[in-house]
Amino acid sequence: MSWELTALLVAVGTPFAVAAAVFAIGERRHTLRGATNLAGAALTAGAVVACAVSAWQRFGGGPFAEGSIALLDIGFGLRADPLGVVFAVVAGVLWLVTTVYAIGYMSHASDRARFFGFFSICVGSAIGIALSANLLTFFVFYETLTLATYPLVAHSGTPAALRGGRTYLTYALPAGAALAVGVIWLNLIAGPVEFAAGGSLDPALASTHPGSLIVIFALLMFGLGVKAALFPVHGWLPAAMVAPAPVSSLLHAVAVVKAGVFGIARVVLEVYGPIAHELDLTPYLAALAGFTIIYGSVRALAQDDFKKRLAFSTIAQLSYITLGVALASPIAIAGGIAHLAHHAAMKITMFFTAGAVAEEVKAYRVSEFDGLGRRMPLTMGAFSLAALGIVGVPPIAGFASKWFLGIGALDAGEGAWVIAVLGVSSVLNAAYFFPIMHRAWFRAPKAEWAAGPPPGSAEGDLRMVVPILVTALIGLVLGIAAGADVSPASWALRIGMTEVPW
Amino acid sequence: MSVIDVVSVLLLVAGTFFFLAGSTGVLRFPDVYTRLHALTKADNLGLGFFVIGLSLRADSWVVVVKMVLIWALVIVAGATAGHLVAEAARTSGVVPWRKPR
Amino acid sequence: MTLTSWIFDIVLVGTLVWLAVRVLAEVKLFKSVVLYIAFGLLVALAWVRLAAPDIALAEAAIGAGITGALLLDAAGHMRGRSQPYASASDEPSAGGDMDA
Amino acid sequence: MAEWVTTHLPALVILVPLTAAPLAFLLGGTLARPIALLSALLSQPLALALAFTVSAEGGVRYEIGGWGGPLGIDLVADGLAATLILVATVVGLGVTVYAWGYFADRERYRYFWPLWLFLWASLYALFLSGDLFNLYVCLELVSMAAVALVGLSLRRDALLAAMRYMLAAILGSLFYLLGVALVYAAFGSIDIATVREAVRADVTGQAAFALMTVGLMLKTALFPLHFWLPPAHSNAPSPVSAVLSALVVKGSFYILVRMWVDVADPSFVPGSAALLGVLGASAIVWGSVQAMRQERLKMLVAYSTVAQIGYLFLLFPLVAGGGAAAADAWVGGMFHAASHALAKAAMFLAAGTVLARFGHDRIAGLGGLSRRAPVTAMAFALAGVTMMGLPPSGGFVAKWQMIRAALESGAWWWAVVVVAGGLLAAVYIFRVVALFLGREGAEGEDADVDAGRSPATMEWATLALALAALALGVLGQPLVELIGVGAPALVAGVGP
Amino acid sequence: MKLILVGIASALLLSIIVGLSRVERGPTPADRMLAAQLFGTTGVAILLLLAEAMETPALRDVALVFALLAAMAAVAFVKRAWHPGPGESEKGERP
Amino acid sequence: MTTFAGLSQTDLYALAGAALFVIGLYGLITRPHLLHKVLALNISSGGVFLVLVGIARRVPGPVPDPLPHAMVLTGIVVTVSSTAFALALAKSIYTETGHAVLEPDDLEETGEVSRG
Amino acid sequence: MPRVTPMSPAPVRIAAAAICGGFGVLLARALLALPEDEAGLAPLIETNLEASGVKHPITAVLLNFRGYDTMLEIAVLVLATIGVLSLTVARPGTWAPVAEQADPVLSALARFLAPIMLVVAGYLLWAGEHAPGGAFQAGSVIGAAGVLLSLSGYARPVWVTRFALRAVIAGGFVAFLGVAIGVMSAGGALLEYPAGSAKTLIVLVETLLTISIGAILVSLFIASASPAEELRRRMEENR
Amino acid sequence: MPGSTQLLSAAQARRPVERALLFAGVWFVVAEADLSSWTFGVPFVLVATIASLRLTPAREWRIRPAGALRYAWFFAHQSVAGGFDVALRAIRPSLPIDPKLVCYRLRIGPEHARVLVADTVSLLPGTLSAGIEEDSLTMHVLDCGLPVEEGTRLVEEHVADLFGIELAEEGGTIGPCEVGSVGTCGIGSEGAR
Repeated sequence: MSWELTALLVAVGTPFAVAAAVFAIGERRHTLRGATNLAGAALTAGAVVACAVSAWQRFGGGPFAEGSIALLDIGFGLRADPLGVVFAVVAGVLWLVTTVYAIGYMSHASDRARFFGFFSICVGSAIGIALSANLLTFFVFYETLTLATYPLVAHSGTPAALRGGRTYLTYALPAGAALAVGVIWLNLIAGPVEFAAGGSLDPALASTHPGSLIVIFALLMFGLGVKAALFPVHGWLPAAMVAPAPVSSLLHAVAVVKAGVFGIARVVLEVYGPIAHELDLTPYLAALAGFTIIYGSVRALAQDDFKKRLAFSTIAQLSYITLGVALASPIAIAGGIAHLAHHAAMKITMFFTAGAVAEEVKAYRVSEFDGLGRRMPLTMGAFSLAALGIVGVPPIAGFASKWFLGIGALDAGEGAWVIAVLGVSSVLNAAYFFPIMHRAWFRAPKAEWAAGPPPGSAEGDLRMVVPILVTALIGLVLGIAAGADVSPASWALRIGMTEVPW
Repeated sequence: MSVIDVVSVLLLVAGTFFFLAGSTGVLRFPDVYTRLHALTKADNLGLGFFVIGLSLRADSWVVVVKMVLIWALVIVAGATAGHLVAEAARTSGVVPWRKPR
Repeated sequence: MTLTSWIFDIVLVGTLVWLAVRVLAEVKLFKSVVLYIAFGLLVALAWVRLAAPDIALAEAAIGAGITGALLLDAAGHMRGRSQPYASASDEPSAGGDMDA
Repeated sequence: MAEWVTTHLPALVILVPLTAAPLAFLLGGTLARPIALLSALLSQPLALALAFTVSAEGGVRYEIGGWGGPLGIDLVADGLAATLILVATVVGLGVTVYAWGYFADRERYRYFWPLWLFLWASLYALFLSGDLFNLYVCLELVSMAAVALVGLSLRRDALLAAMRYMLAAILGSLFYLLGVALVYAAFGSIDIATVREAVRADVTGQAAFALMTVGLMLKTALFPLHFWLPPAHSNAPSPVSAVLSALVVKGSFYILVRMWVDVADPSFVPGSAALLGVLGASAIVWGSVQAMRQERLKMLVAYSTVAQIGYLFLLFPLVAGGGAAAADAWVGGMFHAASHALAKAAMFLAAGTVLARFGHDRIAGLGGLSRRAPVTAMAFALAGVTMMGLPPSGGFVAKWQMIRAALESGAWWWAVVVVAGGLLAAVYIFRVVALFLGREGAEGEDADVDAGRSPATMEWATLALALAALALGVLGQPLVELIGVGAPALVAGVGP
Repeated sequence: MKLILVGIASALLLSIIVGLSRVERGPTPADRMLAAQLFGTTGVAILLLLAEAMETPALRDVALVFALLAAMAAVAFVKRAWHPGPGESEKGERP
Repeated sequence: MTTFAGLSQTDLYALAGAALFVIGLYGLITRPHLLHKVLALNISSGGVFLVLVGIARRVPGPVPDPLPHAMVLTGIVVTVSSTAFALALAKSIYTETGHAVLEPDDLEETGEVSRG
Repeated sequence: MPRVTPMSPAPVRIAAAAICGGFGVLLARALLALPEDEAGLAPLIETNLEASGVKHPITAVLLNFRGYDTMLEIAVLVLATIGVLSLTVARPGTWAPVAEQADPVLSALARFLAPIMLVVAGYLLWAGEHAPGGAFQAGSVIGAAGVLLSLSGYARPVWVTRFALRAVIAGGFVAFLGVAIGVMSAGGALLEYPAGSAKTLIVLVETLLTISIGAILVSLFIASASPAEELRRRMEENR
Repeated sequence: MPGSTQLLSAAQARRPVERALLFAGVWFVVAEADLSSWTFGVPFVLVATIASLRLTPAREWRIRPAGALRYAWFFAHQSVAGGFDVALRAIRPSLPIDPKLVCYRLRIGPEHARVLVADTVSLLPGTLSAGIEEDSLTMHVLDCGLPVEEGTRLVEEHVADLFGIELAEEGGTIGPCEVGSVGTCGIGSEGAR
């Protein structure tokens, strides 16, 4: 077995192995579990990077590293292709960071074995989604992710948590069913559906099965759109905010929701490809994404609950990615894909912040943040950096993606309305983030916060503070180094070029 | 039809008469005890006539003895069953029918 | 032998069917059981008529032997238990309900 | 020796538990358990070897008594039979290990072992039988053992359930036997291979098939003839429930499949396939809705069986048209039988652990089970994944194939049924799983998490079965291929 | 000749049917039971007759078995069915 | 084979078997008492056996086909076994519940509810 | 209040009647549509009768051609017995010697008939080789003898231990199984009697089956039947 | 038996042989004199003999051939008479019966003899045994007009003759019964209806 295949299998397999180990270790042995978890996360991070290296080396050259096992007439296949590794690296690296954070965050919670076990499964599924070589494999990991997320959403076991879990399932399971039917149908019409840059479907199908293809597209978009939180099937995401902070951070900022948009990208770009245009499917998708951007931002404005505001922000930001994919000009695609990484880094910082604040000072609402900057300067500093990035202030990561999107829209000839959407959205972003910063830094703090962090500690558990700083820094670096060869932005640009050969 | 056949049939008809009479008794007699009389006696006699009648037509004497054995078994069973049923009826309080006077 | 055979067969078959109906239409358990035992004997005759002496043997031995005993035992077992058994309310019961 | 084993493989598969059963009865209490375990362990390589032989040779025929059909009785193993035997073997091992702990020292259950071994042997015999009347005897063996097992606890409800089951089972057998009689009258043989050649759709033949089908539907508990199943399956001791739901209903279903797919095709009696399909669909809906309403866990699982049986019957309309759709449906249906067997066994075993540990199985009282019995809760949830047909599970592969077949044959409404059934299953499964995650303390809860732990054999056997059901979804390809080996002509089309 | 034999057998069958009405009319279980007893004896007769008429000696074996078991029903009836039942046993005798 | 009104002796018995089967089925469904249900099943199986033996008579010549006979013998053994077991079960139910019906609803009809 | 068991409510009856009527019509049509003079497998059995080792075709079918069926059928009997036994597990008294009220007439009958029944059973067993009869009929007669004895107050003799009882219940089946497997050592298939020894083996199996079937039937009766005296005695003990 | 004499031992030794011969005879008849049947016949006759000896251990009674003949003749013509009697009563339109339940004080001692008396009585004209008590035989009489007492005494004497038993001095008379009885003929008239 070549090192590339090994890396591929390790990247996907390790989280599942960690999950099994964590379940087996049980509730009591915290140290062993933590060590296992960290070791596994590190191994995974290394493996996804190795996959990225492999993809880098083969970009434009030979076929990408691939492994498969047979099942039915399709089989499971894994492949380290460029689009996939972007998501895989994001998930893998951020898992490592999140693991550190989660060990800190959960240090007093119960049912930790269950939590970390399912957490690992989620990450494994996300990486599996990223590295799937065909639609069946993608679907299997996608549904695994659905299932493994449920215990995490409902983790605390309170009635509210169970309600949130139920809401999640009410959306996710029908979506899964629709996706399944779509996938099966597509396989039936087109044979085994592989992912391939520029679309894998035989273009002739557009004329032989136009009706079926449209219905299948709708089914797939419904199935994926739920996780991508596209309007009108976004409702589960705010409800799922009852989950513990690490869940919200990694899953609701990175793995789960990104799995949805990533799937949209895969289907639109690497399955339908030109057919999506030929059948005029993308404009509808773009319009929906545009509407969701505005809708999410407006709703975010109205939220006092900090995590909910972040959730609606996520809804809006995810649609940037969808929008980029739907616009289908190389640069717009690049913008979308780059945003996949950029947004991940920035939003995870914010959710980390939410968790840290809640743990440290029990503040859950924006209205309770007055003067928080004094009490938790590092945390709020990191938050501010990320917020600025999302708003699109250069040179932080968000700026780069928005820039690409704008250019790409012009390229695609849809410039006017897209730029308008981007502009309005940025204003709205600012409108819901700046008040938070304002309160934190410029309002008078509560009496006990005035003295700053308690002596002897930074501003809470270091295992939480450090990850926050790390991710914020990543966001900054991604923006500053956007022009570098290995940056996600350049990477996305290269992908964008290959995805639209027509 | 030979003489033996005629005799045999006559015997069989006689047997049938007793079977029918037994059944009639079982039907007409007023209580369980009297019906048992009809059952045990008439039927056994009827079977006896049958055995004799059929013996005339039998191929070998062993078959005759076999039929006699069967008859004997039926007699024993009938007598015992009659006794048991009568006793059970008596001990559980079935009052015998008396001729109205 | 044809016509008499037919009479015999039809009477036998008719009785069988009628008995089956009676067994199941009967309300009293014990009566059903006795009718069923009679049914078993007649079925044995049917086997004989159908030139199946093996089955007739088995039916005779089983029907008269074990099945009859089991059914009677069950009928006895499942009779009322709160009433004294001679109080004439239940099947099988004793003398009290003689012919009217 | 090895050659001898190979020659007699089909017979040996049956003979091992069939010999163990009377021994377990004879030698009684203390020795029965080891005998059963030994038999279970011996069965594993034999069943595997049979599967390999079938794969390699495209089918196995064994002439008992050396006469050969139609005079004698043949044991016949094709891919279908080998698959079900394999499933029975795995489930059987799981149940045996589980029962080792469950019936640890209960004198009252001393007859469990011989009955179970008889049941096991008769299932093997049923799957291997190549003769219609022999199948009747096998069915009776299965029913008799199953009924006795249901009544084993001697509890009032169990006795009533056993009685109801018994009546239904005997009636089903009678219908079947009557059908066999007519088959013999019409086609002059009861050897399946011979009948297959002679079969023709005349009045008698159709009536024969109709009667057999009614009887087998009753035994398989297809809606609306399912009335006996929920009480029987929920009141039996849990290892028994597992076997009943996982294997026993499959026994009669297997014969139905033989009749309608192998011996004759569904066009044999016009409308029969559609009728069976509609009943199956009704079963899915009805069973699921009832499952949602149950208050006891085992009742819920039992009604889930009613629903899941419905999927099996979708097979008939889907294969009716032949071609690629039939081939897909064939694999899907049989895969469903296999994965449902594993998962349902796990569910009942999990329920049994709950019942044994907390003394009740009221769903409302199961809050926080994932904390109190994590392995069991996990096993239940994983089995639930298969029930819902979600990936990565065997149930997913099955539903995938069924939906595919439905779309392929243009009968999209069956796909709707399959999808809807999965969602309905999700409702009742998550209703329970959500409670497991919940915080509400349960009745009969002990403060200490570890108090009153169940024997490890029980918990891990359960989990192993659930994981096996899951693994089928990923590593199921060998099974897919095995199912296709020597498949009946109708479904051998453009196999996957 | 066979015709006569079978005719006689039919008459015996008639006799059984006559006896059946006693099963119907009872009134006590004993009355019903003894009617069943009647069939045993008559059945033996019919079998012996048919053995001759149908030239099947094996029927005599059937008659033999009938005769051997003729009393079984009556015995079971007396010992089990018409006997103080087990009904008096109370619930809860099982653990 | 002599026929009468288009029926042979075989047909007569086979049809009687069918009738018995159906009568038993009807009884099984409609009679609540377990003993009746067991009897109904026995009658039904008698009907099935009659059909089988009737079928066996269709062989040309005086000697019937032995195969259905063998099947019936096997069937009788099976029926005896299940009858014995079903009766034992019914009696256990009676001992346990005080009545021998499946549905408690049937109790009112059987008048058993009124017992003290 | 008289205990009666009436029929189900009218709708159920009507539905049942409709169903049954449907099946009745179906069956009648099917039976009347049968071709006349269909030979079935009878000629094949006739041809192979010589090789079966016995002269009576039904015995040949039951013990040789379809011996496997018979083996499983005995298993059904054993199973039923185990089932009935399992219902009496909680009633340990069932197997204790039961002394029913001894009636001299009944007792005389039993003592007189039982040995004769044994003789007749032996005869039926012997006859089965060439004429109607065989293991099952013979076993039934033995079983009837046992039931008669049991009803007459003859309990299980003390020397019959529980193990012995189990042994004789399972014995016939085990022996059959043993022969079926044993003949495989001669190179044939399961139940393939080696040439020449078919008759001997069939006789052996039949004999053991007869004994076993007799024991099973008696056990079925004794274990499931519930002597009044016995139940009353236990009730006293429970008090 | 302690202190058993040579004669007793001889009798005990003879009894199994007698029984075996009896069952061999039964076999011979049942198997219709087929010689090839004895391979089965011998073991089954032996088993039957053993069973019989266990059920009915050797007792000090035996059948006297001359008595047996006399008994057989008596039995034959009495049972024919009994059959005729009851058959005629059954079919006569007037149904000439006048039943009653009576008790007969038995003179015969051993149980086996009493059983035979009871069984024989049932086949005689007009009598049906309905129970054996300590020292009496309860009988149902079909018609009071029949010579029941004389008939029963005759039966008792023939059975005694058959087994070679001495009859007791006392008894041999009909009297009222205790259980469910309605007394002797003409005494007491409380019928069922």
